[in-house]
Amino acid sequence: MTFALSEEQQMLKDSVDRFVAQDYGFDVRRALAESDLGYSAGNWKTFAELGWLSVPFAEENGGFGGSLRDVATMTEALGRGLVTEPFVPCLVLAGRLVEILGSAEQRQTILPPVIAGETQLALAHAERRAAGNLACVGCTVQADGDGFLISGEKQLVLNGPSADLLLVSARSGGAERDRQGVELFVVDAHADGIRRRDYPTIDGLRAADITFDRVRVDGTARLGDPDTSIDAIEAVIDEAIIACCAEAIGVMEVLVRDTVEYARTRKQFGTPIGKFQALQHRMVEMFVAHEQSRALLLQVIGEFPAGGAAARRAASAIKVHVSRSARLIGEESIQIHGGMGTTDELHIGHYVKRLLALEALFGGTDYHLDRYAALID
Amino acid sequence: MTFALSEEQQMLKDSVDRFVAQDYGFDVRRALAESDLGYSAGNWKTFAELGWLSVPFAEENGGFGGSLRDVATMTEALGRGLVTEPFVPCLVLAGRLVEILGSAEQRQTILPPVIAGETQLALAHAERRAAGNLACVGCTVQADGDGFLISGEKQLVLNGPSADLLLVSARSGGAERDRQGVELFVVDAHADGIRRRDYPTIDGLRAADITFDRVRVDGTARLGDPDTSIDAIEAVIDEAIIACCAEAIGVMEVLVRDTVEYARTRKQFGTPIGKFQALQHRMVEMFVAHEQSRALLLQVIGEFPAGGAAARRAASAIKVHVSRSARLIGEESIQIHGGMGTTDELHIGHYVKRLLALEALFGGTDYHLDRYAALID
Amino acid sequence: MSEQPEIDYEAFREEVRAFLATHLPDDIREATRLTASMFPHMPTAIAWQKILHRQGWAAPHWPVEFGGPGWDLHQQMIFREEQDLAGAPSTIMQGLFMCGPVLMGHGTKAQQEYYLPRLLSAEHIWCQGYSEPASGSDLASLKMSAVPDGDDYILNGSKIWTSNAHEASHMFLLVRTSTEGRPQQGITFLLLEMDTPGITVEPIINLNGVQEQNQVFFDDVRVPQANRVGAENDGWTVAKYLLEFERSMSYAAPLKKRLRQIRRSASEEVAADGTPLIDDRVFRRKLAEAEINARAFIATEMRVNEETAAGGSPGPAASVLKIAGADARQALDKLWLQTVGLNGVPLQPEALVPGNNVASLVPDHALTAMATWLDDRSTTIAGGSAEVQRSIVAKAVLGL
Amino acid sequence: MSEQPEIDYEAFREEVRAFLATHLPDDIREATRLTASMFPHMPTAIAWQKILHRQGWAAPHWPVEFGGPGWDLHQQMIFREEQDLAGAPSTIMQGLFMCGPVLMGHGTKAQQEYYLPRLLSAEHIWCQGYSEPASGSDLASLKMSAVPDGDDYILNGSKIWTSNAHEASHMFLLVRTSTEGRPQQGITFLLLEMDTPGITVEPIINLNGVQEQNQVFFDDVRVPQANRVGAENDGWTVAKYLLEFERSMSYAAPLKKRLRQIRRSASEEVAADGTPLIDDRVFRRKLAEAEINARAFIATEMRVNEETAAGGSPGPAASVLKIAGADARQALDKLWLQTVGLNGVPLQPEALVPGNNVASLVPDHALTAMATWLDDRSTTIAGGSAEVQRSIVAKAVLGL
Repeated sequence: MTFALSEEQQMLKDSVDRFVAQDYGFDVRRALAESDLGYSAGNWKTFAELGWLSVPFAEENGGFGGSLRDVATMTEALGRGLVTEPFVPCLVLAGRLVEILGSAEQRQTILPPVIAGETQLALAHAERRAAGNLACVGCTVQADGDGFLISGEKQLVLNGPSADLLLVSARSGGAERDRQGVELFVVDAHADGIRRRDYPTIDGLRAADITFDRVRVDGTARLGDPDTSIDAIEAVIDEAIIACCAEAIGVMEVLVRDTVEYARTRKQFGTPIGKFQALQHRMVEMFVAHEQSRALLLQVIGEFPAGGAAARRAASAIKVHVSRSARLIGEESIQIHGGMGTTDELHIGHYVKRLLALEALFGGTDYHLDRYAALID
Repeated sequence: MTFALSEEQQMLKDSVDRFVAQDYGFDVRRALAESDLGYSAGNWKTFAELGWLSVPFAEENGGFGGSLRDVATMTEALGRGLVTEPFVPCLVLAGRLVEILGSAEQRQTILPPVIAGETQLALAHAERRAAGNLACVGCTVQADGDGFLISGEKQLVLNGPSADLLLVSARSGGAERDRQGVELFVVDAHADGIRRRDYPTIDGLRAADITFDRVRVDGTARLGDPDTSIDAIEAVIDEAIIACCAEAIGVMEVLVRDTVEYARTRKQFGTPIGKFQALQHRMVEMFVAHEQSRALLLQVIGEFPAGGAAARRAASAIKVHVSRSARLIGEESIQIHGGMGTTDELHIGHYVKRLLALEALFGGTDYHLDRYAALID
Repeated sequence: MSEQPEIDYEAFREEVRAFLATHLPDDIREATRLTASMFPHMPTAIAWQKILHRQGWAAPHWPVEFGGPGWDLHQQMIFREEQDLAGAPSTIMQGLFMCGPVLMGHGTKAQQEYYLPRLLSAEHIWCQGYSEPASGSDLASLKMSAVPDGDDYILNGSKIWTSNAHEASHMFLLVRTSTEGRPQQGITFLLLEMDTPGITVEPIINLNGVQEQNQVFFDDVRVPQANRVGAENDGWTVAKYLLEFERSMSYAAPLKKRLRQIRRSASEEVAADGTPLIDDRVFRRKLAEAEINARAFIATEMRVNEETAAGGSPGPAASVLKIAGADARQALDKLWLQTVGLNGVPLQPEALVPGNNVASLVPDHALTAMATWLDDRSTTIAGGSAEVQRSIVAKAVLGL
Repeated sequence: MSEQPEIDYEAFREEVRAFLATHLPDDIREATRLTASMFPHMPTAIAWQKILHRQGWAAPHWPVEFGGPGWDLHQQMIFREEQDLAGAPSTIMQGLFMCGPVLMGHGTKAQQEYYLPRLLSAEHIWCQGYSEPASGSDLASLKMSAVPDGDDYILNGSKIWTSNAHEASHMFLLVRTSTEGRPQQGITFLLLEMDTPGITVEPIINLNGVQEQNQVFFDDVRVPQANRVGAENDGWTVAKYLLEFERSMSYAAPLKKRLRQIRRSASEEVAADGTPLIDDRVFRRKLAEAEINARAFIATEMRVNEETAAGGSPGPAASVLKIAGADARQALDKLWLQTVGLNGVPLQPEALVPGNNVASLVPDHALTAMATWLDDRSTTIAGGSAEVQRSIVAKAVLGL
């Protein structure tokens, strides 16, 4: 493996960096986060035109054939801009699940308009009682003639408010936390029996709680083989963890950089506060935490192609490490900015809130520490 | 409750402080720790004459009738002097067990010479597989006519090398970790079948590993009622935890004081290192940790008379807190002293090694955190 | 020491409990439940202070001669505990903990007679004008000018981080009356009415979307010199006196409250295996550790209070409390946020407005966890940052 | 970049493994097992270096022209890993990592030709004379005087914390040749033989009772000016060059070793309920956390090495590695000590002497846990304290 970017990755990175620098100043971002949609449909179209939406998908499915490292390179850059467009929820979570589990027909029907930026997807999997356990599915599915009826509740469906299609997990058998019996369905987001409650999340993004009341789908809506769907969900969420950790590393980079910059210029007691040794040493800790998270991310991405326990261990390792680093960097960034750090006006707090949301998603630090611990040989 | 010392406690404290100041300079202490015995028999005699050895015992047993707070006041002062004389092992652990469990005859036979400084006691209870679990007793006892035969191995018997009498726990029934079936016996330390391996511990004190090979004691050697001896052992070890935490607080007081003093005088880069803000803030953390440990100690001592779960919770709470504070203070004391802190020559390292030993005794931080957690309502 | 009759603390606790049971209105309790801030919800806190005032209990810690109930330290603690357990709002501190003690210690008799009764009755609500945009941690560098003009001062400049300025009737503040000598010299302590012409209050929205802080602009604002507390150019003495009292407020009460909130959340949330989180070994260890730390802090506060009661001003020990209290509080905030998991992620400020009829997105127990975490960032910043406190202790206590 | 033939790393690993299996003697392995220090046991480390030298592998990181084997970075890492796994002693760093690179970079051709082969063959064993009693973190304030006299310098003063001075044949050191200008000016870099008249070595016993450090006294010691490296008064340049290389030693190897030691102890120790500690959920979480932190550090070191290989000197990144590496190491020491519990308490230095026949008081797996904890205190002190490293990074990397 190598830590350096390939030529292609450097181009991807430069392309996203340029977009952020030119079109995504913090005021623009704030306005988007406060808008009804929570992001810009125009930007999404631009992403499609730039080919960004094709990166996670194989060439045979109309994609760019990007690696996980390619995806992480992009999300890291998106993190630096605190970009609200639903890259991970639509593409890495839902899109990749279609790619992995879908029949040729499903892939050919669903993915091209996603890559073209015309269809928005969302994965409706998390439930209130899960506490990070991916096998916890209380939603039920039952056969109904040549179709199915889905009932139950999903929590915090990322990109739920914008989704045209929902990928919904539901249980056809087994107990609430059994890995067996979990199935996946492609459901029209506007089907009868769906009630959606949309809301912003603390990081300014959008999610929905969704209730399914005997929502009918036909037989072709089933995604993949019921025996393996939980494995696919886990694999895709592990990829999302990598993408989101890369995003968090981008977010942290800005926090470290801007906190150091603030300390260089803010004067108290007649001297820049960055000259105070106690603050200097704490900023060094922030810097070291970010450096190490970034190196670990690139290292664990190398273990993903092996799949299985190696990939699960890799995802949990980086989730734990990034969460710890994010805590340190987030808390110190606010503290060193003093009163300004506690305001809605400054960008710092918004970057920290994104870190808080990322920490909570896909299983918290405790969940992943247990998961890693169980996988130690 | 009150945090201030009573008049009597103030006198006890002054008395120990005076002894340490006049007769227990660090060079004296070092020579004692390196001597064969590991402490001074003359000092022990002096302690007896000053009445210190009577403090933990009730008046009816020839004692001073001191409270746990009185004992802690003394051990805190002994800790400041890093005193090696076996106050806790002989009196708080073994002596108190005789006081609690012994028949009138046992008390009258054993305790007066202990209080007079003529008999040394030791509790032989810990075993290699215990990992802090007090009920873990692998030593066995079987009836032998009107007496008993004891066999098995005890680890790290504090004051074992000096003991005239050993209090030995052994199992008459039940599995290795059952609370039922643990009995206690008073055993002549020089009885046939006892093999002792004496050694110094890292803090310069003395302990022994002791093997019992069908050691015969007569019927009167049994201490207390077999059904309750494990409760008494637990209660006495909880008292020893309080006494040792007080000692650790005395040790930490010296470390904080002397580290601050060193920082005030040691110059680097043309200025006392105590002027460097990063070090200042870390020394403040040391100070705050010590202050809080001390306040918590005094507070939890107030919960001891209630006994039962309250006392167990109190002992575990202070064990956990003092261990954490000791880690912080010990590590920082060495670090701030730089190279000198890593030498055998300076007293600092010896104070830290005492903290390390105290942390490991009577169940480590993890054991007590679990114990406290299990007792949360 | 004079002989005091023995106090029956249990009977006292019962009396407080009975009073709270009958006098604390549901709407005030509900507003308190929704409060994530370290400051109380002002309208209901004012209403509650008025109720307490009718009972003579508005200022438990004030001396009897100024309208306090004459309780000892332990009674005050019991009162606070019970008030907190019953769900009453916390005390409006700028008046009862800050301005009041300053007037008792440094005010003229006329100032005491005019202000203290109105402060007790909540007719006057105070805010504190200390920090300025360029003077945060380095308070003594403040620049807001007060130029004598006849019987008045004329004020120009700006104050920032003025909590509740938009809901206060009065402000006590520090101004610069001289630029000679060390920056601590030349500062004067003043009182003013917020409706004085020339004052503009601009809101500052904080991280959880709430307006609590403000920036206040002064444009040729006339304040009578009679509103000065202490001598001209001697305001730093007054400010230091006040800071000791500010720092001596109880940090234990919010810790106890937070522990209750965490336990409640843990009894409603589940672990990954579906069992109640409160029964999970790893969670219980975390709770144990948090509880032990909180207990150590609470014991330290009790010890300091005992010493203070025996011998006067809290002095630098108050800085130790502020350092350790803020750390303990933020540690509990973190544990609470972990405990509620994904329930911390939805943003729903309208569900935190007292009297709202919004269906909450998350269970009740989790409603304020994230807002509390965000709001409590200021515990290590406001009122003297953690860094300044540490430097004070290093100098004043450790002699470094 | 020139085209390189593809290297078969697995074949290389097999080759190293086979060599170790046949060439590493049991007594050297046993001495290594008993070593708690960050420095190897010298007599066996010297013996091992001689064995490696015969194979041409004594200095894996040296360029071929000076006697290195010509391995790339990944091969060097494999060699270190396998050497460590096999139980071979760590490299004698003062010579191979410090003096050697300095001579390659700043020595004269004559110095290179004389010293480097003898250094490789372990005929010469080097120690480092940097710190002085009053100059620890503030190295540039050093005072040891070197006064020119004919073709020699005459040295007076004292060096302290001189690791292995009592076992070394040579010392490289910094002396003061001028007191003009900034303290960094006026320093000169010299080489000397330890048996030069006027040198006295006094042992310093460290916390675990071992002699590793020394104080060295110089009383009119004559050193030929030909032994100077670099120009007179330009020793600081040489020292900085060396420091970068010192800091670029692998901190990853000891972390991997410590993780193995912890796992072994945990598989032999039990939890309070009597089950193997390695199966206890709480212990596994701690191990997981430690392993994740170590992995993050190891990845960082690999990243820095990759950059270094691509473009030269490690620069300030080396300070980042020293900070994080030392922290990770001390965190593992702490976990190991907790893992062995009461087995850390007995003191038995005689059981740590290679070749001893003492029956150990504690199980083998626990033998060096406490000694390691104590010895590793110096990882954040020696070679530039953690505080100095942080200040370097603050200044050089963050621009503060």
